[in-house]
Amino acid sequence: MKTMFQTSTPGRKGVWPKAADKGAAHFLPDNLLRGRDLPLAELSELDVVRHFTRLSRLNFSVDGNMYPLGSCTMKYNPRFTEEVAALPGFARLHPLVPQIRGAGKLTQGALEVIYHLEELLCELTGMAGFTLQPMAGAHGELTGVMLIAAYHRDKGNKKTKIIVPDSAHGTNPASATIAGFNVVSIESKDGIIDPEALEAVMDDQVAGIMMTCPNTLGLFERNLPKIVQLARKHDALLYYDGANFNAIMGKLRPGDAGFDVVHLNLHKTFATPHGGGGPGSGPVGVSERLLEYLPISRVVRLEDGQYFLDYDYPKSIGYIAPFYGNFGVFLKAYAYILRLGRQGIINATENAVLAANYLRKRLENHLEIPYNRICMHEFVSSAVNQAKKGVRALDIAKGLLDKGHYAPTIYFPLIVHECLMIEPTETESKETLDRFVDDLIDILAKSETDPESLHQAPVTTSVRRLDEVKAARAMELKE
Amino acid sequence: MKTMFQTSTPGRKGVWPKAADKGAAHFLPDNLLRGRDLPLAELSELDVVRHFTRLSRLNFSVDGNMYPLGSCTMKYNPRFTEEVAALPGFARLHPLVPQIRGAGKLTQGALEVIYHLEELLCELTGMAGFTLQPMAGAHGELTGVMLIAAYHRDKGNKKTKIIVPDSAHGTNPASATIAGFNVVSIESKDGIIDPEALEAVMDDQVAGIMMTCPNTLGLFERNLPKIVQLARKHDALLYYDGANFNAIMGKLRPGDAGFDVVHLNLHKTFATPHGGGGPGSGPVGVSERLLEYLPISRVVRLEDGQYFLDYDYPKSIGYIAPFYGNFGVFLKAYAYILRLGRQGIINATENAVLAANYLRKRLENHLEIPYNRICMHEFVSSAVNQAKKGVRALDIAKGLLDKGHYAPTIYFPLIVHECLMIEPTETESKETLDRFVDDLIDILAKSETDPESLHQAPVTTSVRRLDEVKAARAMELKE
Amino acid sequence: MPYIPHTPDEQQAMLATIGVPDMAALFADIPPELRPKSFDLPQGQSEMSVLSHMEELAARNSTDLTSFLGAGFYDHYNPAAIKALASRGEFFTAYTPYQPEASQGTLQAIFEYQTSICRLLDMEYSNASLYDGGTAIYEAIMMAVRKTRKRTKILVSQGVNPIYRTMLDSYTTNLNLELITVPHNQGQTDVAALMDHLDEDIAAIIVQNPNFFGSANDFTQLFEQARKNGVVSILSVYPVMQSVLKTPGEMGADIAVAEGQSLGLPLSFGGPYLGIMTCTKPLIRQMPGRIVGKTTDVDGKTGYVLTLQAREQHIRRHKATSNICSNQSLCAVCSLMYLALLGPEGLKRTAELSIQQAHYAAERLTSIPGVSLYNKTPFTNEFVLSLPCEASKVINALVDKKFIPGFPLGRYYEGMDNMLLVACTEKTSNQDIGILAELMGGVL
Amino acid sequence: MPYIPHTPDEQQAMLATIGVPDMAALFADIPPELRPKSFDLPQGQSEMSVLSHMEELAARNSTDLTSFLGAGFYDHYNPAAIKALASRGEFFTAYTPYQPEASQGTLQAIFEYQTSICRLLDMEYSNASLYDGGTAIYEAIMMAVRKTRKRTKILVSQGVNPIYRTMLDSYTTNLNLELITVPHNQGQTDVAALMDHLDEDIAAIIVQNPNFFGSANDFTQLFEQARKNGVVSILSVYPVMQSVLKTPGEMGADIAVAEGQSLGLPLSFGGPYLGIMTCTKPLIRQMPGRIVGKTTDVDGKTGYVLTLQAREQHIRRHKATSNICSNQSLCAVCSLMYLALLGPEGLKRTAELSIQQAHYAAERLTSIPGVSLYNKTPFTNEFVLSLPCEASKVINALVDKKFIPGFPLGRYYEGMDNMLLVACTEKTSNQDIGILAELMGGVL
Repeated sequence: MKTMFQTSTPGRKGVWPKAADKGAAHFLPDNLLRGRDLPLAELSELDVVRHFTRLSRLNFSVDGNMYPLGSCTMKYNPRFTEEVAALPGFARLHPLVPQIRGAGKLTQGALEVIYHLEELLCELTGMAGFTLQPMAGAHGELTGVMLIAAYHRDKGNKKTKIIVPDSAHGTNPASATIAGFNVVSIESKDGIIDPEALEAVMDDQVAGIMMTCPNTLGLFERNLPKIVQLARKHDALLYYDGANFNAIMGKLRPGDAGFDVVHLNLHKTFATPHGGGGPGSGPVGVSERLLEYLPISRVVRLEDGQYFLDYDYPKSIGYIAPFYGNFGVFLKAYAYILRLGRQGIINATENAVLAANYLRKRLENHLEIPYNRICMHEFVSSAVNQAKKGVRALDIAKGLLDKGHYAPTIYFPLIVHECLMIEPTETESKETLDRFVDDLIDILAKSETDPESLHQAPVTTSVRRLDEVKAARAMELKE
Repeated sequence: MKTMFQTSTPGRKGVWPKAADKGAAHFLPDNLLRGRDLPLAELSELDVVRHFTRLSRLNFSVDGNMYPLGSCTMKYNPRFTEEVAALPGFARLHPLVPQIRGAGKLTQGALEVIYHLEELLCELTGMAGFTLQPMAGAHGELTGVMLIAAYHRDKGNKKTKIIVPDSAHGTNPASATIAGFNVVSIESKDGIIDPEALEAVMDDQVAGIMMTCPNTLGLFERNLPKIVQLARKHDALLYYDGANFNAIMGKLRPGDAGFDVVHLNLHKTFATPHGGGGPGSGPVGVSERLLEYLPISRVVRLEDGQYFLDYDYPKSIGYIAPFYGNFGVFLKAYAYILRLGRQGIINATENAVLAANYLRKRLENHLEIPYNRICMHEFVSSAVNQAKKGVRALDIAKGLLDKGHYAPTIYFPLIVHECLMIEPTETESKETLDRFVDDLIDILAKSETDPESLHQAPVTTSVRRLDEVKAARAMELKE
Repeated sequence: MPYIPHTPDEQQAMLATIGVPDMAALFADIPPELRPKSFDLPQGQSEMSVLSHMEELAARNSTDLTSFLGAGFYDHYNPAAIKALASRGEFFTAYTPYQPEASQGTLQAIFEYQTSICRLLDMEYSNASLYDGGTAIYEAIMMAVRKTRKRTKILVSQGVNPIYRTMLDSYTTNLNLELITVPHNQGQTDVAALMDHLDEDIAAIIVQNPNFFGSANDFTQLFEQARKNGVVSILSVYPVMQSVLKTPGEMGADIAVAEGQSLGLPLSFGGPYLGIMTCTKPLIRQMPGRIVGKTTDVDGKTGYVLTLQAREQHIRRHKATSNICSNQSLCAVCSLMYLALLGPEGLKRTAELSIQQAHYAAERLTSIPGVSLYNKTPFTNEFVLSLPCEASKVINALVDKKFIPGFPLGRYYEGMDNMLLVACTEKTSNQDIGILAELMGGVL
Repeated sequence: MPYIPHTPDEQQAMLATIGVPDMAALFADIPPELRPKSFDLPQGQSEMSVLSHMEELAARNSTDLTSFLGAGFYDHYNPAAIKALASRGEFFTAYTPYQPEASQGTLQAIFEYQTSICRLLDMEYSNASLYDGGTAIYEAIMMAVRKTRKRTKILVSQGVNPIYRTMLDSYTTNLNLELITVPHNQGQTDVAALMDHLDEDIAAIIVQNPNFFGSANDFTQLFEQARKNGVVSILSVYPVMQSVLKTPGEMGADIAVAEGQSLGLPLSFGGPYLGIMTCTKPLIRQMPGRIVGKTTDVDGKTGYVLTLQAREQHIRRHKATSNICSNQSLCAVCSLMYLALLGPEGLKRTAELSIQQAHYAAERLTSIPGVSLYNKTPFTNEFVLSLPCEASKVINALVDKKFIPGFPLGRYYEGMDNMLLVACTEKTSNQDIGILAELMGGVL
């Protein structure tokens, strides 16, 4: 499809504000003014509408396709929450209003949303306090590690290491490193953390252990009590990566289990849309002993019921975001949680796990399942057998696109060869699950009878297989 | 694509209101209650979202395609007017509020919109008064004919006939008949009304003459002054079908030219969307002598600047709509007119006519143009030459679909054989117009070299040529 | 030039292709003496400025009212997904599906709409919709007149929405038809009187369920009697309530019509709304408006087309069954989305909650001294209160407190100035009802 | 069960396939002692009821304010087409384009975004966006630190938004970096002082244009001096103003960053916003976040993919350039739509109108006795007033009249309690300014 620059016509107008009586040159000297051209696209409003309407049709999305992308929790995004976030009373609100003395009364509704959502997340996770500032999951991780650092610094601990199991999310080691720690990796055993391997690397240098639970293999970390014990022994804090929290709501609360820090992905578990890669929201919850380090500002409720921005936390790690986080996103999560309520949330978890196990079971005779036991909300399978015939996980993924399904996450986690990581979520119907399985089985059969057709896939998408090496080499990053 | 009934699953829930404590059986006796099943589709919200997302993709639309449908004025529908119509201050307003004594003050904004839009339409058309009640163009026609009838009845005239030229819209004779008149048709000459033919049928039985100007051939009725004269002579009223008003704004006002009744199509000229066939809005304007017959209620402005619903017009034809017309539609037209303003409206007309003539000229060596002179906002062409080789207008239309354009209006007006009636509107860019012409020329070339390929068209749409005879015979009108 | 893409250069190029020097040359056919005498429109404004003006106008309408207005037009909850889906450009910027291969989205949706409406109203056929409930009644009468040929009288119950009866008066003025209005009997549709009027001059009988006063009825016997007399039975219904009320099909109606606004459309100060029109098999050839039918393409694949077009104006011109050449397509699709989202049980819950709230309201309000229930027979979500003073007096007193307690029947019914028509929906809270009771108690 | 499609029958069938008796069996791995100690969440509510609750909360925020707040976050007009297009499900319910063949819509849009941003900021490369303007500054510093290797000092002008400087403090606490803040000079970015600090320990220098006080600058010489010292120059800008102001490219910045909120995103009480990040060619390998590149498919057709992923966390794990694994994709697409709708001239008009209104406001407000303009150099659409009393006193007096006259600089700058930062946009009317002048005059 042509880019907007290719269809641009010099002099064409779209939205057209009225002209100022006096131009910039009247108010600013020449040396401060732009000297170079501004070659943005020049389009009519209809051009723009058609361009983006057509572009949109080149996308798969939850609204159009099953999206079994493991670890991404691509559940249905309820439409009414979009309406909530667009309410002028929220969308038009300048974030500095409540920072002006005397003007906090003008934003009581917004502050209540923050306060109450934090309360709800505390109850969901068993944590003592939450901050909504982090603007994505990885940002939450970084915040969490910074909290761990602040704790140890304050206690005078000299800690340099963070332990990350090989079944954790890829961002965990990156976040720990960015925050100034050295990362120690440990190998899993039978798909879960091996307490002996952990014990072997534990020492007083260890600031924290970052776990994903259920982990990226979709397995619950059954040795959790032992791990907690080990962590406590060395005053290491336990970090819970909430990317997979959809598996476990109402079944386990990280706080009860002994975790000190948890981040959640509102755009996964709480149904806020992913937007093609963002915006997300990655709130962080902490146990009692980390409360005083949470980022500022914090919303507090005064005795008269008024909400108030409090900056008076001297041990706080400070500002993580310019304001209160991705407010527009947590409006949606808040509305979603109120809609579901206690039972609805438990049902979401149960049905997510039900769907994953159903898929696992229906596929077990067709695809290698490395850890073929009851899984949580997702499971990993492997195309090792197909790979022997030359059909790799990638080919299977592309074959699924031709059948109108998005592909599972592939080649992740790294510890499973030819990995296909499948997460159906609770919102896909049984007939969609069945159609996915049937189509996948059909593709697997083709890997025997007609492997070439899978190497050719996809053929029904707007482009066929793209040359990623060429892209990296050519570095054409703009027109 | 499967219907929603085919994917329905008994017991599945979508939007789910809370249950009443007491069911209908508590309040109503058995004999008043529904005995039969209610087999509506049972779907989840995601099912519904996917169903309609997918259905929508089966449609061509202005947002996706050039839509050169003659006589339909498929111009760009500005997005901001959708936002206007959705403002809660308008969308949530119960229409009975201003009919309650003392509550008119609660709807002053809405009443002002009606009052001011009527004023603007009067200035646009040169008419003395307007009603916004008619809910579509054909409904406006019926209203207009009813006004003509009321006028003659009130004057004691015994009139039974309405004259409709063969180049008028198909709805004109239907509307006249429905309103109780006999329709007299006259033949055009050189594409426009022949004053002699008109004079030959004029007598004192003639209640009115319904004209479309420019007519459905896209030609301006050059003999208009003569026609007006003839009508006046017999006390026949002159009706202006405004379906083609986009051709003429700022260039001619029906009121100045001597018309007594005019209907406009807000969904054509004033850019309100067509919605796949409705809702429309067909306001009717009248000259001074018809003012007192306009439908009630009418919005009047009191001396204190307040707006008020006035029902006190004893000669009024009464209620045409339950309330004030398709208010949601005229909000959009009103905002559009304010956005364009005087010059913007003149520009719209000029560029609509420019585009039509540009297409006509670029096509004249490829397609028969029966009236090949300066046209207004549309023109008719004919595939008579192609038909000799077996490629009919229908085949050309289907060929255009395969090129990603909607088709022109075909086989209308009836007076041109193998007619293709083309209206590009002012909002299609030159490169889109050029692409349309190039594709059409390509198709015309194919009609020589490979006519069969056009008989096979369309092949890129979700279904291929559909059997309309079978549909009419089978009468499967529901599932 | 808002929304016009052409640059001056492009305009010149196009004029050159046409072979004219300027824009004026394109309008040379218009006689100079016909040029506009005035064209005094305001100057154009930016989108920002128009939107801000419209927001100011919108703000001059009160939306913080607690309203008990119904009278045929109801404030049910519209799920957010409707607007989100209906605002897809592919739906709202398409035209009538003249090229069915390029319009299967709209066509299949209308086919599903027809199916859903047939199932909800328990009737054999539905068209693709008409303008509104009032024009649907008028078109139903015309169907009956065509069907019964020489009959010219129409029996109309006074329990039919008076707004629609007023519309009928307008529409039939020029036609050789006589409307006979049969008065209600203390808020009840007078079935006995209607029966008495049935004879061989009557083309059609029209009744409404629940009637304008909210009372539910069973018209089975009436319709049976009508059939015996060769009279076409027309029933106007309230679609949401059809999930719990005896159906037109069960009662034996020949034509069932309705205002479809309650099915997912905003009140929007009176429109656009949705005229629902259904009939039995023998009447299908008389059906006005568009109809979508199922068929197959050349490959045998299922598809949908506009069908039975021989009835329509663009083919038949003055011989058409009606002059209607559009439907309320997008409104029909919205109502289909509404029905799909709610499903049979959701719709029933909506109806039952509305009924329950109305009965609670009736109980609370009739406990005010001097206030009594006017309805003598069971009602659904709307009822009439008999007040000890003029209803408009009470309304006036409450309007300033942002409460509209209902609709004063005196507006349309002579001698009923003390009567107040009160409607509830599932959106009406017990708290709202409690405050209303207090406020009304305070002024009475 | 909201949003869950499975009926009890289907659940049973699925459990049977799995071979477990009930849901509980699926959670047997969780040790009983770890079960939740409490799970005291409210009961679920209907969509209608939640929406109505949220509307009540929204109504408790004042939107009828006339506000002169800016401070880096501006209330420009957002054309309606943005929301209409961005709310297409295909955009907002898609994920990161891991399967490029099924995600060309998002990928091409991001490629166009990168192109537009490069052109607007006049820089060589843009990434696919970061969280916000503040994290963009932090990431820019980290790029400089990686690039300059052993250097550990960062020069930060006090003219940089204090909110972002506060964020920098947080982010660098655990890192071996020293932030050196160079004070402003009466509201002017102190270029001379910054120059004085340049030496071989400095990794990066950060300045802002217009600075926090609204003053526009030319940093060409500063950046030249920085380059001579091997220091990476980072410039934070205001995207709308870049249509008229000297560009980062013209000044010779190595990295240009910005908060993109002004490009078509609602203020939304602080987020989601858009971190714009651009750099020159030598720095591209240090660029954090996603980047989209152009390539071809097996048939030679143009397509787009995520590229240079070797920098990213999911490949490099702890060796990644950043831990960022998402962008603000939808926000970036919205800003692209904004730029596409406005075009170069529309954007320039927006900037010029905003500048003009600010100068009118400055003129009106400084005519109040005791009020003077603090800016000593040219400003764009924001300026600082020196008041004869504490700024917050004036604000307090005006808030009740629904006017917020600006932001009190004392909140972030010691000793500036009498200073008020006032912003205008094209939405600020002369009338609003007039009323503000009157109100301020009244309380001073």
